[in-house]
Amino acid sequence: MTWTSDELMTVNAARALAGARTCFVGIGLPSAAANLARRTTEPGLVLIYESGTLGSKPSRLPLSIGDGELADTADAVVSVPEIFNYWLQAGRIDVGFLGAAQVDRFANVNTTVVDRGPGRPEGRLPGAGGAPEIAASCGKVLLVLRHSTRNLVRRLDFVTTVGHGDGPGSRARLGLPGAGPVAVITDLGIMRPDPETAELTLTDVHPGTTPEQAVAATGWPLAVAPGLRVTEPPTETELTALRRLAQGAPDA
Amino acid sequence: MTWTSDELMTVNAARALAGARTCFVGIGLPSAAANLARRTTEPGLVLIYESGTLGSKPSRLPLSIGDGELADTADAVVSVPEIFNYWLQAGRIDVGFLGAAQVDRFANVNTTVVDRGPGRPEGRLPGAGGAPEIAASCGKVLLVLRHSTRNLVRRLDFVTTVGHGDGPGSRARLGLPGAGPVAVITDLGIMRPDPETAELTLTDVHPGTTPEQAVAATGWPLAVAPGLRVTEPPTETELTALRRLAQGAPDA
Amino acid sequence: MAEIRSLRDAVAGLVHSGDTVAMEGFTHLIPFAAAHEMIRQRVSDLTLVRMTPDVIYDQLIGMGAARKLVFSWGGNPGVGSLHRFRDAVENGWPRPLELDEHSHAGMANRYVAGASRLPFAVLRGYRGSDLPSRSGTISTVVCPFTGEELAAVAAINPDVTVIHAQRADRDGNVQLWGLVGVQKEAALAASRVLVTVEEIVDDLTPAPGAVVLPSWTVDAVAVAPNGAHPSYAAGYTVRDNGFYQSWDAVSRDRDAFLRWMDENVLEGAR
Amino acid sequence: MAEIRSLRDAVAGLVHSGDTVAMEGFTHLIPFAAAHEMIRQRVSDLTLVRMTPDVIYDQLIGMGAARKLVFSWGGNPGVGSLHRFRDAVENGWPRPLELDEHSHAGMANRYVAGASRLPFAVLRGYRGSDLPSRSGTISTVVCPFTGEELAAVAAINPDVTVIHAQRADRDGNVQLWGLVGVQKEAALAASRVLVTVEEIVDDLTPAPGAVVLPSWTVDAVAVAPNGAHPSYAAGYTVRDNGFYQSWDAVSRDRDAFLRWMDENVLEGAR
Repeated sequence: MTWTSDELMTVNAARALAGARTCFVGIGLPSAAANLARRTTEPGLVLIYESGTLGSKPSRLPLSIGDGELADTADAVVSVPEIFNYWLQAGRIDVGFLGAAQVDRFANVNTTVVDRGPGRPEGRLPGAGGAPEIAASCGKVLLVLRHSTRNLVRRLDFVTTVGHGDGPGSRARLGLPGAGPVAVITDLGIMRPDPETAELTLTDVHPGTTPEQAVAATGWPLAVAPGLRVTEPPTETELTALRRLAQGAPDA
Repeated sequence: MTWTSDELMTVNAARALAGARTCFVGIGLPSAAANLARRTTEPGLVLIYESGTLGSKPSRLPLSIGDGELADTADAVVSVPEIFNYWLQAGRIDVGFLGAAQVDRFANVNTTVVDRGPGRPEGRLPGAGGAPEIAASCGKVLLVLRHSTRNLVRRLDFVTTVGHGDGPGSRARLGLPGAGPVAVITDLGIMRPDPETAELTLTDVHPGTTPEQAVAATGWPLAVAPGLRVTEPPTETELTALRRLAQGAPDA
Repeated sequence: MAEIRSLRDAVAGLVHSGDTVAMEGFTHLIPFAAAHEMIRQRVSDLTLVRMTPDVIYDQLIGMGAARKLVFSWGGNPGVGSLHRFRDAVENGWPRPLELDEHSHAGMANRYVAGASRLPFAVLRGYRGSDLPSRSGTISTVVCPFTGEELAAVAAINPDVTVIHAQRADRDGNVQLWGLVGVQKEAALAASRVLVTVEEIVDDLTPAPGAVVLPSWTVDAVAVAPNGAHPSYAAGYTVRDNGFYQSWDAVSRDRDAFLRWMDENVLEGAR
Repeated sequence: MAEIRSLRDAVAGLVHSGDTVAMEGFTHLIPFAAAHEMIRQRVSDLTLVRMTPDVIYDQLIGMGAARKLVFSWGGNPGVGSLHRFRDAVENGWPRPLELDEHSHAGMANRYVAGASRLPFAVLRGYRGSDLPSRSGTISTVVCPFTGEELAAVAAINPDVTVIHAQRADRDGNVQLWGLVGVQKEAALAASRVLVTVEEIVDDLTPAPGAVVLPSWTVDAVAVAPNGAHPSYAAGYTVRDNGFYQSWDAVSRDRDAFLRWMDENVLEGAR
């Protein structure tokens, strides 16, 4: 079978959920990955959406986090204040899964505004949504986005959501209870925070990608981890499940 | 028809709800009065119980505020935190209807402890329940209790719930949004705060009661309002409705 | 007590230019019909409040009805940008748009404080984020028991909240179910409440997961079948995902947008 | 994930002497069967937390299981006093009972803070009351936006919360309905959660007004039919008002109380 680079990214993002029991699912790519995980390696994975659903089991990828099927298939539906206060903030969720517009070397995230240079107005992004508190309160955080120097930047134009702040110890100083980002999955490979410096380093490339490609597509001098791995190619099971999920929701 | 002094009290307490749209109903005597009002003069009266029921329409007097019929007949049932935060505290309720163990001349209420004198332990009352915030947040407050020097005292042993504090302006200084107690209905008559002094004065006696009886049964020098009225005797409709309500719930 | 009124009368009576208006519905039950009526009645200078502005506010903003937006996530869910929102923020077209920007957790708690008539709410939020630097409604409080510093957000108390629900009874009691979002809080936080419904029924039979707003908390109920389209009302309609996708092209271009509004929304007023 | 266990094993595994234990249920769904099992297992030195101590805590207190009570209204609803509670407070029998006393609004918000894992909650409460003078868990905070001073109450986070529910499925997902009280908050505030249920079913069909606690928030589910008696489980049993009335006489006298407990509760352990 052949696959697209987005499929590679999603399959690897789903694999990163191995061992998770509960996942707070961001809109877009994270939803595809979390649903794929539930269809493959983690059938018991409890999907939690900020629209208020606990334990959604959609058969197709929802276009939005408020699609009816998320509520219809959930173990429980609660109000939006409740999902944020009793469930997310309370630290009950193992993994927060987020997309991002800009990510820096410490896995901080900008989804608010981009600087377009002098004399030009700031470019508007959608905004924070649930991300600041998802990244603060979940046991750990996964990020998924396409790999480019536009997305992976030396310096964020705005810090919407804290990953590892300005390095080791930042999260503790800020009082952020969760462990923060543990992996950034892209269409080229996987970056993980270095255990010493908390800086994102390239730990895996996908089949057919070279580390040089990933370094060139990163806005800071991306370190390559010793013992760089190549991810396993998507299996037929994974691809079939992903394509079945995607049917009828072309842009999810 | 003949009637008991408790029936006199309850009938007059129900009449005091004339014009109210919504009533936060305390346990015991207030519940009997509020239900009687809904059966007689105020059929549209919305009864709200701290157990979380909005718009209960029980056919019998509930023994407790958590009887099943209160929920079964309600327009909506909400959680206990919600009833206190979104409904009571928000100032949505016209009338708060409370019982009391001790009441002073400014209609402050003690339901916590009584002083039994030197060398003896404090006597224990049930405690605050919803009363402090009911009396703070409802548009106005009605109190109902039996008339005796034990209940209507010169000085409270403990202030559980503020009525008019230490007199005019007290509620504003404390930041209590509602108007506070407007009537104390007893088995002997009705006391209302004097418009100038906020002190409870006898404005009505029940048929067959003299003002002297009420004064003698009050722990402070009870002023008798000029133009003291005699309450209308219970009507047959009122008594029949009350007795029908009471059937099957002997102690409500 | 809620009056049952035509949508035109209800909007005319309850929504005024200059108001702070919350129109809630988290993807589900978005009150599009009421927004279109507001556009037809040329209500203007609004402070619009909504966690997810969505296409409904893209339309109001693009028509110049808003001077300020209070929100937490301004995208076209699953599709991309809200182009009218971006054009207003980036280029001031058709008029500048002031922003008060929060996280979802912050906005949800602002409504909770509003519904509880507290001046603020406390949450563990915004830590390390630049968001507080751009908002006057985010601050901090210190726990008097532990000394911990927490985020505080100012209550939202709209002049009017507009929501869509599945149904109401003839007394104006309102019932909604499915994803109930933050609608109860938004309604209870407001001075005035307008609810559009799919239908009026004799009796509100209890439904799993249903929220009931008693008639005495609502000012007007207006019947607006399919009034959430392209959003949906669980049990009545389904989300028109195709519309959301097609909105991207319509809204990208100012003229195409105005033409679409003229043909699909203003038309109704003539 | 919740394990389905016998009541005896569940209590032995989850409730330990010295624990802070919340057993909630606002008149409805009071977990009497679990309390009786705790009495049989001689769990002691408990800090008991409950808005309305009710007969369930009168029994635990009278048997000497508690060293402290955190509460807001300690009467026998519709009947009168809780005599064992009074005897413990007034006379220290069978042992002194420390009190932390609140209003209902304060207690409800303490659970909300606990469930939200915030250290405190804010309310407009206690103004002018003497209650704060006797409690270390009532304080004040100042709104950073308006300067208004409001009451603050410390979060409650029990070691274990015990509730009774109508039913659970075989995976341990729990469903309760009717007066749902503060049980969700009490459960989500606790480190450990024990739920007794009327029955285990194959599927939790949605029910109007139902609260669902997912299996992964519960430690153990134990079947205890009629386990709320003399309280009730809507849809299964009715409140035994006669029992509540007869409790007045039983509990007035120390010996009568001990005899009753011996015959009706301890007997079960032999």
